Amino acid sequence: MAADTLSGLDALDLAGRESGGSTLSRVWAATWPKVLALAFVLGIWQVVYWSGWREPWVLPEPREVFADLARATATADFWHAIATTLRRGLVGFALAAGIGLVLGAAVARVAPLRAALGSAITALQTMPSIAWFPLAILLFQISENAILFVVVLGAAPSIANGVISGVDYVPPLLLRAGRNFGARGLALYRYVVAPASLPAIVSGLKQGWAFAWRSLLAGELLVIIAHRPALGVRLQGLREQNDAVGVISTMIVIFVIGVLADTVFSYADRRLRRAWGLA
Amino acid sequence: MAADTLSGLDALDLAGRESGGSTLSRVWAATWPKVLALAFVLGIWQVVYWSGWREPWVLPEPREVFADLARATATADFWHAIATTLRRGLVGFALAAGIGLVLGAAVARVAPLRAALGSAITALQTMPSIAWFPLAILLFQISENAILFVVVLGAAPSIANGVISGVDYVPPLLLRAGRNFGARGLALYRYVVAPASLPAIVSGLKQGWAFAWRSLLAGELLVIIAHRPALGVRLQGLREQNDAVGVISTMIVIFVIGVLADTVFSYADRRLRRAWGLA
Amino acid sequence: MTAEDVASVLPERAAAERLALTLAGVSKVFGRGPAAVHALDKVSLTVAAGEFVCLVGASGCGKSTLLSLVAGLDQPTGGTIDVAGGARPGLMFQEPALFPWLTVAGNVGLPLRLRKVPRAERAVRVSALLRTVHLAEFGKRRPHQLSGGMRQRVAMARTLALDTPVLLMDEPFGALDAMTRDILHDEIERIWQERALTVLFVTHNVREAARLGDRIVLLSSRPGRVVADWRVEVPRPRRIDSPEIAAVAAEVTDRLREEVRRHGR
Amino acid sequence: MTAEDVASVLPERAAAERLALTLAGVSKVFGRGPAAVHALDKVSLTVAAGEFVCLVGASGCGKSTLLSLVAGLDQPTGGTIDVAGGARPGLMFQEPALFPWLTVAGNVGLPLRLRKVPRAERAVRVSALLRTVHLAEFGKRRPHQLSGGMRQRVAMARTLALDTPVLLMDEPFGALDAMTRDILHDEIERIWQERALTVLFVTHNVREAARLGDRIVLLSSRPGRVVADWRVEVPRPRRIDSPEIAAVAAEVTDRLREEVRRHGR
Amino acid sequence: GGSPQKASGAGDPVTLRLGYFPNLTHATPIVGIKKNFYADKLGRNVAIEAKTFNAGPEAVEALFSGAVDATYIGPNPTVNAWQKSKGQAVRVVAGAASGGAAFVVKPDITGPEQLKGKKIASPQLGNTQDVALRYWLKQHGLNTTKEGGGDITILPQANADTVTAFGTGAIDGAWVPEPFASRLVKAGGKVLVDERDLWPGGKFVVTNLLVSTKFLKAHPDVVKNLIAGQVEANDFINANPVEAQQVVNAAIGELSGKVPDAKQTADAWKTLTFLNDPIASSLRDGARHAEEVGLLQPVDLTGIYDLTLLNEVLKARGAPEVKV
Ligand SMILES: Nc1ncnc2c1ncn2[C@@H]1O[C@H](COP(=O)(O)OP(=O)(O)OP(=O)(O)O)[C@@H](O)[C@H]1O
Ligand SMILES: Nc1ncnc2c1ncn2[C@@H]1O[C@H](COP(=O)(O)OP(=O)(O)OP(=O)(O)O)[C@@H](O)[C@H]1O
Ligand SMILES: [Mg+2]
Ligand SMILES: [Mg+2]
Repeated sequence: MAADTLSGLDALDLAGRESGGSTLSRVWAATWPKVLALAFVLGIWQVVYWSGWREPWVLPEPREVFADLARATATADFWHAIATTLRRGLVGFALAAGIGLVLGAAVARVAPLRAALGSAITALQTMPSIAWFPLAILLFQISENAILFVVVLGAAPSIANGVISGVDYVPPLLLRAGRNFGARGLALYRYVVAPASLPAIVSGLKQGWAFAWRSLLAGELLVIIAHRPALGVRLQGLREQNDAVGVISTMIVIFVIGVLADTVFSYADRRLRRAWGLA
Repeated sequence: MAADTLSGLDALDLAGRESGGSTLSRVWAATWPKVLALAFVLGIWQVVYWSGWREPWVLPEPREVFADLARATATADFWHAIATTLRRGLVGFALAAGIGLVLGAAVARVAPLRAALGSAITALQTMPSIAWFPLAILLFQISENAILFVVVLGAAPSIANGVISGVDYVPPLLLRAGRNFGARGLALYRYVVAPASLPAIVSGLKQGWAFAWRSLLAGELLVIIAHRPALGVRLQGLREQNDAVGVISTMIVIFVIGVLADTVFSYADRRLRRAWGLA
Repeated sequence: MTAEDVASVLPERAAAERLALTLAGVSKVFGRGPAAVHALDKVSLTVAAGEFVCLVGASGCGKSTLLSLVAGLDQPTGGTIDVAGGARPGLMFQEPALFPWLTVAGNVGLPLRLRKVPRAERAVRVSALLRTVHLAEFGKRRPHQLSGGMRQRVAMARTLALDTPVLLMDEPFGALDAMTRDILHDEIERIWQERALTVLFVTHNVREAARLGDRIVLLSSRPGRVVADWRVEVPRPRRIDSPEIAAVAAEVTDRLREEVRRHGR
Repeated sequence: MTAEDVASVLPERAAAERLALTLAGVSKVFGRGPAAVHALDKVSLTVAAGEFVCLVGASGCGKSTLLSLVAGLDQPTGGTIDVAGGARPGLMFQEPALFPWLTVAGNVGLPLRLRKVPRAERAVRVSALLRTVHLAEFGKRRPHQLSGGMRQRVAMARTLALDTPVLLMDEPFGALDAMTRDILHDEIERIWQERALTVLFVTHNVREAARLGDRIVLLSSRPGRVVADWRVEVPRPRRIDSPEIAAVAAEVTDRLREEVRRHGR
Repeated sequence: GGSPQKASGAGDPVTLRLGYFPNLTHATPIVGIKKNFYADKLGRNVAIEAKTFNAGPEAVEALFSGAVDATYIGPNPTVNAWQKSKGQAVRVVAGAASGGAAFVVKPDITGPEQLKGKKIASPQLGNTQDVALRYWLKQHGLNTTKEGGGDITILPQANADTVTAFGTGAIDGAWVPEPFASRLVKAGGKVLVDERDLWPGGKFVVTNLLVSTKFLKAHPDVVKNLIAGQVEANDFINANPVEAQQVVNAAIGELSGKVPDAKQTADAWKTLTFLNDPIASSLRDGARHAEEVGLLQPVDLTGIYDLTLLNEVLKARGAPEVKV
């Protein structure tokens, strides 16, 4: 039997690792499963709708939702809402990333800090956003900063935990090599620990983004400003209006933003893996 | 200069990696920073209180909060609430872990699935719990299952992402070795991929627990069941009553549970690192 | 297919049957475009069943790449590779490639576990294999607690646990002192004979090649091509410090030196 | 301290100054209790400044452990280690230990970057070092695109970039073919003489030890102890296949063989 | 936090931070701001800064933290704020709206006797509607427990979820405020009890104006003008209900991103009354009812109302004064 045949058996095992083929075939390979998945979900939804399982005002038709989405996208408010929330998300995430990275780096390598704060970080991560609302208002009154505070408290622990996990698993051999080259303290971090834990850090940042985004959509209810629509307020507002169509179309928007965010992280991750010889 | 002195400089770099010393001194090293941190936080809080920065009904005194906590711990309801929420959390987390692990494993190694769902997983992760409430009620009416549904949707994507990240970074050499030994499909997973990505999986489970717990505390508001007090309901109820003392004391409870959860994960992580020669 | 055809084909097929490995015009190019590396270029090589073939060549000439192709872990860019009986050859990698989450015994036992060998039998076989590589007392250790040479020996024991008829070994004794290596030469020769294995063995030590091989194959550098193929006629048992082996080694070394010089190093 | 004391101490201190490394009763025990491994037991060794000392011993006898202690990467359980001038010795690990996120040039240039050598000078030095190890065209590659021997040479170039007066090398040429190794023997000898380095060099190849070393130190196994110490009187330049080197190697090999046998392998 | 401004002299500029919710029962402040009734009364020296809240707790947190000076709010958080601050932090200086709550059930339920064993939702344990529900059930001989047990299972739930749950048949009814009650009717429910029928004159407080005591002490004149603005706003609302509805709908749309259905608003509007009387009796009776069904520790509400400014305004307009 030819070795070709043997390795044919491994085709599945290699999924996602093979990069060959033309650009067109790569695009096609990346696209058809998404289209299929989408068609599948829409199909189920439509069939359930047709089955009359629930009243249309509880479970609306896909067509109606997309019509609503189309209507919404034609309004400036819709785009303002997205822009406002994205801006807050990015600012909050950047802040959280800064704090999380520094905190994680410090806690990972300084034993007393780790003993003091290690478990507290996870504990903070499990604290629901609403628990922070009173403190946010107390510290920042009704201001954008109150939202950022909630976002940072939501995301920073997650990012810090990613860093800690990454640092903990840096291969000791590389650490020893770095130290032998005279890398100390910050230099060791900059040239060895940080790059070696980059995969875990990217993964932590991705989780952090999810925390940030969720905290943000909750936290936006803290500061509701006229003429400054925001996704979180929109979602809550539509929910209060029991507008199933609107809620689902907003969920689609959140979903799409999530997909785009993932694309950014995946891109970073893929580049990393390619450089490291893993993809 | 002696090499001893040189390595002395590395003492900080080695924080958390050195394991020597007697049991007593290890316990002491793990305890004093916690005590100090706690004392520090309590101290600041007390000083701020004494400064009269805010009225006592906005920012109560530590003493008052701990008195409230002591009162609460003397009631059966308090323990029932914790027990109920913990049980839901554990069941939901177990479900989420099962789904997340399988989903992550499948998506990580099957290219079309990854193309179809890879980004969707992160997108689902960013969806706030309240967005799922209507669907939860649609599918599960007013039942414990509705809560579990929200918890699973909150935590499973995070766990799946942990698995994917872990699988992506399995050293190719180990994969090749496994395949050469005749490990295919499930066997390759069981004997090579899974153990090699265990660190990332543990880290993903930890993040997943945080998501599960947050989703749970929000989701508990969906189903407030007879004779079954729960932490989420308690927190929300106290907040609705603007009971700062109660909110803070409930936050302390959540915090302590978070610390305990982290202890479990840290223990698993430390054992792993010790076995791998990393700690 | 007529009766005559079958008759005329049979002897040929029987001859082919005795070939354990057949590489026909195998090429391997890494990457694409101007940055492409032509690691192997139309390598043709046959190894008879039960033969011990040593592969030598300069650093980076494509020896590891070749083994990896034969093991089916990579796809050749051109040409075909046939492994008689379709059995996947066992490969001992150039690096130990031990699993850090398993003990030494766990690592050695993994191939057995994958073949569902019962636990009791496994324990017996693992300790026999560890004795073979002189690490009997180290079964409970973890890879990170071993020295470089010990790790290499564990990797060797693990590869032997595969029980494949064809064994590919990539510098298995590179990290061992001369004494331990001599002992393991005897061991591998014994196992090869006992199990009637076919071995493709990469080494930098030409004496080692002469000590162990039925044949020595020399690969040129970038692109890797087969440039020489000696049959070592020294009868076994052989001693690595015998003059016959030294003579063979000298001849191979001369040719290798010439080859390396031709490529400007 | 009186004037007389100073006078009498000075010559002694001058003598001590010429020692690059002083190990006094160095022990290293891994783990605790019954599972403890006594890797090194009261090793005492001095290396004069500018000396090239080769360390040989059976697999697992504690050579790597010793280098690691001298490099200050581990703490001895007992005894003291003095490095003259307090400079941290440069260590070339037994594994290449390349940083996967850096190119070959990036890896070699890292020690320079850490010393804040300006970019332009760094580029010049890196390409000179890569030429030394015959990898001039490979600067832009990543470690995973290299062969085993190439990786080892990159690691060597990187260690040379450290510019430390004391160099510790753990089997630097283990994965190299004989030709490339011969060339690198010349290179390392040249650099050693040019830079007046002190080198502590672990190898399994006794001929290599005889080819390169001013002294050859033999370590016994578990616990590791210094059991023999030869001065290689063969004048340089030496050739690895010269009869003088073969004679030295034979002597060392005999002793080593005896040592290994004494420990039951 | 700039709340405790020093007592304003004649010329000192003052900023009044006023909170409200984007919601029908808050039509008074919405119209007051949109139609400049407040601005006109407060004059050029006083800047009004509107702050919008999603729910009562945030509004009280903001009031406590000095992030707002006054807020329109429901009776329930009003009592909480009073009780938690031991009567120090806040005062009710005017009412704004009454009515707008109903007990809606599945059509096959026609009386209390059929409610046994059913699942009924309320907005939140111990809130106005929850108390009304429990008290009403008690009056009809049906007992309930705080934990949701008893003859009837009471499920405290977010109003939005209640509508969904009713739509899927997961609950049999709910005692909810507008516009949720109208929505339940639209979803096939039937009004079993219109809460107006339970109160004298059909009036019970749903929104009132809560001011921080500090601000009230520091700037009584500003608060008085605020009240004057609200009185104008209420007059406008009562005179031009259709236009008021449009203004409110537009404002809700502006804040939440979606303009509510005009018809729904009109339906809900019918059950509401906009007035300046805080209907103190309903607050006190509500508290008493809560105590009776075991949801509230006895609370002394004496002093929660400070209606002197309101009465001054009303008197100046020749309108009848209100009593505590
Ligand atoms: N993944 C890869 N990408 C690009 N080039 C590669 C890759 N793997 C190997 N090469 C190149 O292919 C050539 C052959 O490599 P190979 O590892 O087979 O050499 P080798 O003969 O085993 O050398 P050594 O004796 O040093 O181990 C080298 O030039 C190497 O740089
Ligand atoms: N971290 C560790 N924990 C426990 N034992 C260890 C550890 N590191 C090394 N050892 C043990 O110490 C002994 C010496 O190891 P070392 O790596 O120094 O050997 P070596 O002389 O370099 O061998 P080789 O030639 O095979 O590389 C070995 O028995 C090894 O098992
Ligand atoms: Mg190789
Ligand atoms: Mg070693």
